[in-house]
Amino acid sequence: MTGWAMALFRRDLRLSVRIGGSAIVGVLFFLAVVTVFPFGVGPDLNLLARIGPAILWIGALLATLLGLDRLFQADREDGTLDLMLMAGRPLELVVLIKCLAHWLSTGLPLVVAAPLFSVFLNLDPVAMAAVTATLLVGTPALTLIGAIGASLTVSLRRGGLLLAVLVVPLTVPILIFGVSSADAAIHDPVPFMTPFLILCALTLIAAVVGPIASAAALRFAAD
Amino acid sequence: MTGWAMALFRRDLRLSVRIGGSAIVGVLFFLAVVTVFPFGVGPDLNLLARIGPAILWIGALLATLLGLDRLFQADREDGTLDLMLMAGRPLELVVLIKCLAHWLSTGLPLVVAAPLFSVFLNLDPVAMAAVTATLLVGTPALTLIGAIGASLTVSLRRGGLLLAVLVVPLTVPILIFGVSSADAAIHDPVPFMTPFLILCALTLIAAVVGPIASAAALRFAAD
Amino acid sequence: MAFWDYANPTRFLKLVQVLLPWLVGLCVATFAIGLYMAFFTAPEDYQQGDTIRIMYIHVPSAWLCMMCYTVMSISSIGTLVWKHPLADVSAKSAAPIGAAFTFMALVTGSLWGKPMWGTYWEWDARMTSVLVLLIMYLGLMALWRTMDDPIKAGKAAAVLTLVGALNLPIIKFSVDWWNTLHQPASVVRLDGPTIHSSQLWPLLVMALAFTLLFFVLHLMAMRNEVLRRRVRALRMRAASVSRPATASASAQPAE
Amino acid sequence: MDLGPHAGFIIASYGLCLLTVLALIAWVRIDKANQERALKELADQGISRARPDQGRN
Amino acid sequence: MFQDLSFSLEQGSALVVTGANGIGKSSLLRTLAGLVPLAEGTIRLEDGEPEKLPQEQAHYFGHQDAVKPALSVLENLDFWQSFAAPSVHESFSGSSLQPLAALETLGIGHTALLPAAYLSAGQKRRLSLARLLVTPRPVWLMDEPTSALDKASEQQLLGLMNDHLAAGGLIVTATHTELALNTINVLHLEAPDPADQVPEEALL
Amino acid sequence: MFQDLSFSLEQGSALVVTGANGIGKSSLLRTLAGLVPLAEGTIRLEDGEPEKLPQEQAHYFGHQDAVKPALSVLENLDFWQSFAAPSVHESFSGSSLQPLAALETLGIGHTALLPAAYLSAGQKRRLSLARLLVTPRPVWLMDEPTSALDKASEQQLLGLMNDHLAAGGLIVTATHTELALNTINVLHLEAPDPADQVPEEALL
Ligand code: HEM
Ligand SMILES: Nc1ncnc2c1ncn2[C@@H]1O[C@H](COP(=O)(O)OP(=O)(O)OP(=O)(O)O)[C@@H](O)[C@H]1O
Ligand SMILES: Nc1ncnc2c1ncn2[C@@H]1O[C@H](COP(=O)(O)OP(=O)(O)OP(=O)(O)O)[C@@H](O)[C@H]1O
Ligand SMILES: [Mg+2]
Ligand SMILES: [Mg+2]
Repeated sequence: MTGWAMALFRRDLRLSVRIGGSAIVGVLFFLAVVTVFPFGVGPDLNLLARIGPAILWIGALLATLLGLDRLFQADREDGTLDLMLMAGRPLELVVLIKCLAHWLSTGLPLVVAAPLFSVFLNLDPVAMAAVTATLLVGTPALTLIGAIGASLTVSLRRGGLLLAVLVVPLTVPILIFGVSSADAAIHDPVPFMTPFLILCALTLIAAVVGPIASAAALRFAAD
Repeated sequence: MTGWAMALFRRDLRLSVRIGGSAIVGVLFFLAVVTVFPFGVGPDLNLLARIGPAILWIGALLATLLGLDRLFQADREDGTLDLMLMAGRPLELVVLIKCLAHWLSTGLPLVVAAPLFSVFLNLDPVAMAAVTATLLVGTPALTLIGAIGASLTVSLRRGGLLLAVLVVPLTVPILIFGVSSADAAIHDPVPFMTPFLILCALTLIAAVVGPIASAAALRFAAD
Repeated sequence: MAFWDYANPTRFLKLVQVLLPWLVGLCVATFAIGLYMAFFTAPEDYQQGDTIRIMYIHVPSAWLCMMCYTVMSISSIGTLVWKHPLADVSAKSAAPIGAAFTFMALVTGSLWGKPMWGTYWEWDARMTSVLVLLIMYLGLMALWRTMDDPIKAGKAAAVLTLVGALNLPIIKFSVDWWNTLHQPASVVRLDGPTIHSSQLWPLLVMALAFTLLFFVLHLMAMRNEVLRRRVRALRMRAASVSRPATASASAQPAE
Repeated sequence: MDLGPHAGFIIASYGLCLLTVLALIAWVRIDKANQERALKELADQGISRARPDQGRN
Repeated sequence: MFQDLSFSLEQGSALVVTGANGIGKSSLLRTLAGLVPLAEGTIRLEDGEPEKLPQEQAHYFGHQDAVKPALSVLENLDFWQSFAAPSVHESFSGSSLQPLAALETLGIGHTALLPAAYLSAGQKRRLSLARLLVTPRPVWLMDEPTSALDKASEQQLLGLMNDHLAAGGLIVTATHTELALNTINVLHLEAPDPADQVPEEALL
Repeated sequence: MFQDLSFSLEQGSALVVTGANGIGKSSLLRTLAGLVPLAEGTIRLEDGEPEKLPQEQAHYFGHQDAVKPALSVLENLDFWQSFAAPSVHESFSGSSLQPLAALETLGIGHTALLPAAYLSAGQKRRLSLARLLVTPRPVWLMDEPTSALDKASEQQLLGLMNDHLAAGGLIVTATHTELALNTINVLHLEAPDPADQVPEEALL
């Protein structure tokens, strides 16, 4: 990475580590969603194991999307965004790097927490590994797509819920392939790699479309 | 209701209707959660019917809690909260009325939407009616308990997720009795009224505890 | 050239004034013919009986809800590329209409599904992607409502509309894949055999009627939107222009 | 006219469609009335468009 | 926060608090308004309604306008008239205006039906000021009341403040500019000599 | 927003924009900074780097400080030095300072290692100003640069601005106060007669 990109990346990481909270709150929300399910569904362990991957994926989806609202808002409120627009650096790359840093500080903890939480859901080790692998590949795509919502709602005070609503339809394919490759790993006959590769492809597409659309929205919101 | 209470109630209702979004966004989030589940779990109608009440309840829980972050924040940011503290009206009542107005404009739409959405989850008419009834009784409790979280996070910029994390543990009993009375209505042998009456009692308790705790938190946050 | 001439808001309003009565008349007439054909000339289906009559509103509204998104996507390109003020007026006022048509497709589909398949809802690929389309329409409407500066809201919504347009084919494809994995071909539907012309004609007439209805409503909604922006601009002026009057107000409270 | 055993579904779907269309029409009409009322109120205050557009594009 | 601060104020007179930036003028007003808890000492309103707290007999006019942009100007004001409890007693003869009359008085009558979102900063401020006219309360706590007002409105505001004093009200105001009030006391806050400062609890 | 506005500025000179509140000074600067899209007209920087946009050769110093409280003062400045692309060419001989030197110049060197959260408003503003010194760019767009600065820092700021002009830079600044700059042009914005206003596109 060139110097400026590294500087931006380090700054964003530092900020999220120092301000703290965001990663912990994200993981806690994930935990809350995961624990609320057994309460709702009832303590039927087989049923939980059956819908476990789905719960983990949906929890991760919601935690990621709802945690994204400050991705650009903080920078906009203190005027940093204006200066970034004038810095003479490609905004698409700036968005990509910010997403990367954000994912490292809030998405990765979710992935790390997933195997732990899957114990509550009675998943066996294979399922646990499969869900974690799909989350590892899929959550970056969620962050990148979510960035579009974050930049659309950058000037709004009530970002969170609206962001999630705008972005959920866009994340449907990721969710489908994420869960179905996890399921495929659990139920032997179906091949695991096909949906997994499609998931990887979706993440790559998101890495292109997300930053471009998000940068466009940020430019329009600048004024 | 006395004049001032009515004035406050009407103002809050007007605000949420005019600013718009809030009710629509809440219902949309609810819809998004409900649709996202089949994507995760797979289009197995029997399984969906089995976990349908839980999905509806969890969706309503999340939509209510995540939509509460602006309940007092908007008033604090423009200085209204200060004036309300000085208005010479009992703050507990003020909180109660604000919760009522908020529930009418965002909680009631969720209840109304629930029967529609339960079609997607393949619930039969009895289950549909049971879930709707429990939501009608239970969501006010969610709003009232959530108000505590809203006043605790009133001075924080990133309210939404944190509020949900703080409040979810408090809402577990409501969730349990809500879902179990819905389930009871569906599976005949178990009596429906017992858990339902407990749910009603919980709502009444919430109507007392919520405003008192919330008003206390607001007073401390005032400075 | 004609298009760009009429793309001026004032001329647009005049054009709407002239065009609307004709369109409304045409629309009502087509509906009358279409409904007559649907109920009296079209035979009942040998398999489905009279429920086939639901097709005459189900299929046109399904077509229209997709066409409406196309209109919005084109308008969004107009907003982002040519920055034309009428483009985002068009996109904004199409969204509620699109949502309504999507709703109609969903409702008629479910009501058709119950007698045919025994269930109101099936997580079938087509139905699911229409449901996602409905969420997208509603999300766009919410975005428009929450941002008070119409110009900014228009641009944001345009970005989202275009991303959604990219995404819809992906959803369609992924949902197809998803559903066939779990439930191979449990859904029997009638799209295979070519429709008999006695059923095709009413369908086409109804489709024409729905299209006309869309244009009528779209033009009327666009006119409202132009007026709304005019009101906004004038109100801003109203608040600021009379500011000098302040100084002359009496300084004594009327006690 | 006889719509067979499923008449309820047919009537319901046509009825709901009719309702939706009526709601759309009502929305458009009410919205128009609102905007025109606002314009009239402004005009009564003497605020209207300063000059008609003179072909400025 | 404050050391050795004590003052009392007579009916019908104004106290102007002055001092450097950040010395604590706004904090003093917020303390009087009951918004910041008092670490030590008391606030008493003699001759007021005994069953009410002092802050419930006072209007606070601070930096924030408490104006809801989505409501019309009149709706904003109507709400405050119904919501804030009035406080009248024999020694304070202030009367209150109807909302529309108050708006007229402040020169924003023509905006009454517009959504408040369309108001400029100064107009919002005047709308916020109208609150004090529609609900009678004997004490006015005003933090930099003239900010964002142009000269003419400032004059008008002074007129209103003098009327309030004449009716037997009290005013405590923090300001950086001179205010031409009729009965005026000045409280000048100064930073104590650092060597003189009692180590604060907060320093721990 | 603006009607019939056109101006050009020579190398090494400053343009001071004045006018009443809300007349559009800040908007003009933000337009020059490329943050508000231009409805009509062009901005050209002759003799600049042709492959860059004008705003990429300009520093914007506005009301917001873009200071992250969680980072230390030096980290804040280091980031901007690496992030903002410098822009130098023959006719502008401005050189740049190292971050620490820039902080020293502005008199906040002693805070370099503190989290920026501990800075007072004026110190934050100086930190924000240090940005302009660590990355050379020929154009400075400054919106009320002296606000929140005390007299001494204001003098210092003027010195820096004059140095920048002497090095061949350009300055456009909006202000309500007099600025003692060496080569100065004044652009006074005035509201047009309402009757004269062209109906805006926004009016539709
Ligand atoms: C809520 C449920 C349903 C939804 C959302 C839905 C959606 C759609 C859509 C989007 C189309 C247009 C597809 C295209 O032209 O490519 C369509 C066409 C059609 N639908 Fe449905 N549908 C639903 C239920 C049903 C049911 C239950 C039936 C009949 C048993 C049915 C029969 C048809 C037929 C015959 C067509 C026309 C086929 C064609 O043009 O190839 N639909 N539907
Ligand atoms: N929320 C807060 N938290 C911590 N300290 C605060 C807070 N608000 C104010 N202070 C501190 O209290 C002191 C007094 O602030 P205050 O706003 O009362 O000053 P002031 O006299 O009103 O100044 P000004 O003339 O700028 O209005 C300041 O030193 C400020 O730093
Ligand atoms: N975000 C915005 N949306 C709509 N109008 C705006 C916005 N920002 C500013 N304006 C309007 O643009 C006009 C110019 O504002 P601007 O901030 O440029 O004034 P200014 O000359 O800088 O005033 P000041 O001396 O107070 O800084 C004002 O009438 C203001 O109401
Ligand atoms: Mg102060
Ligand atoms: Mg300015």
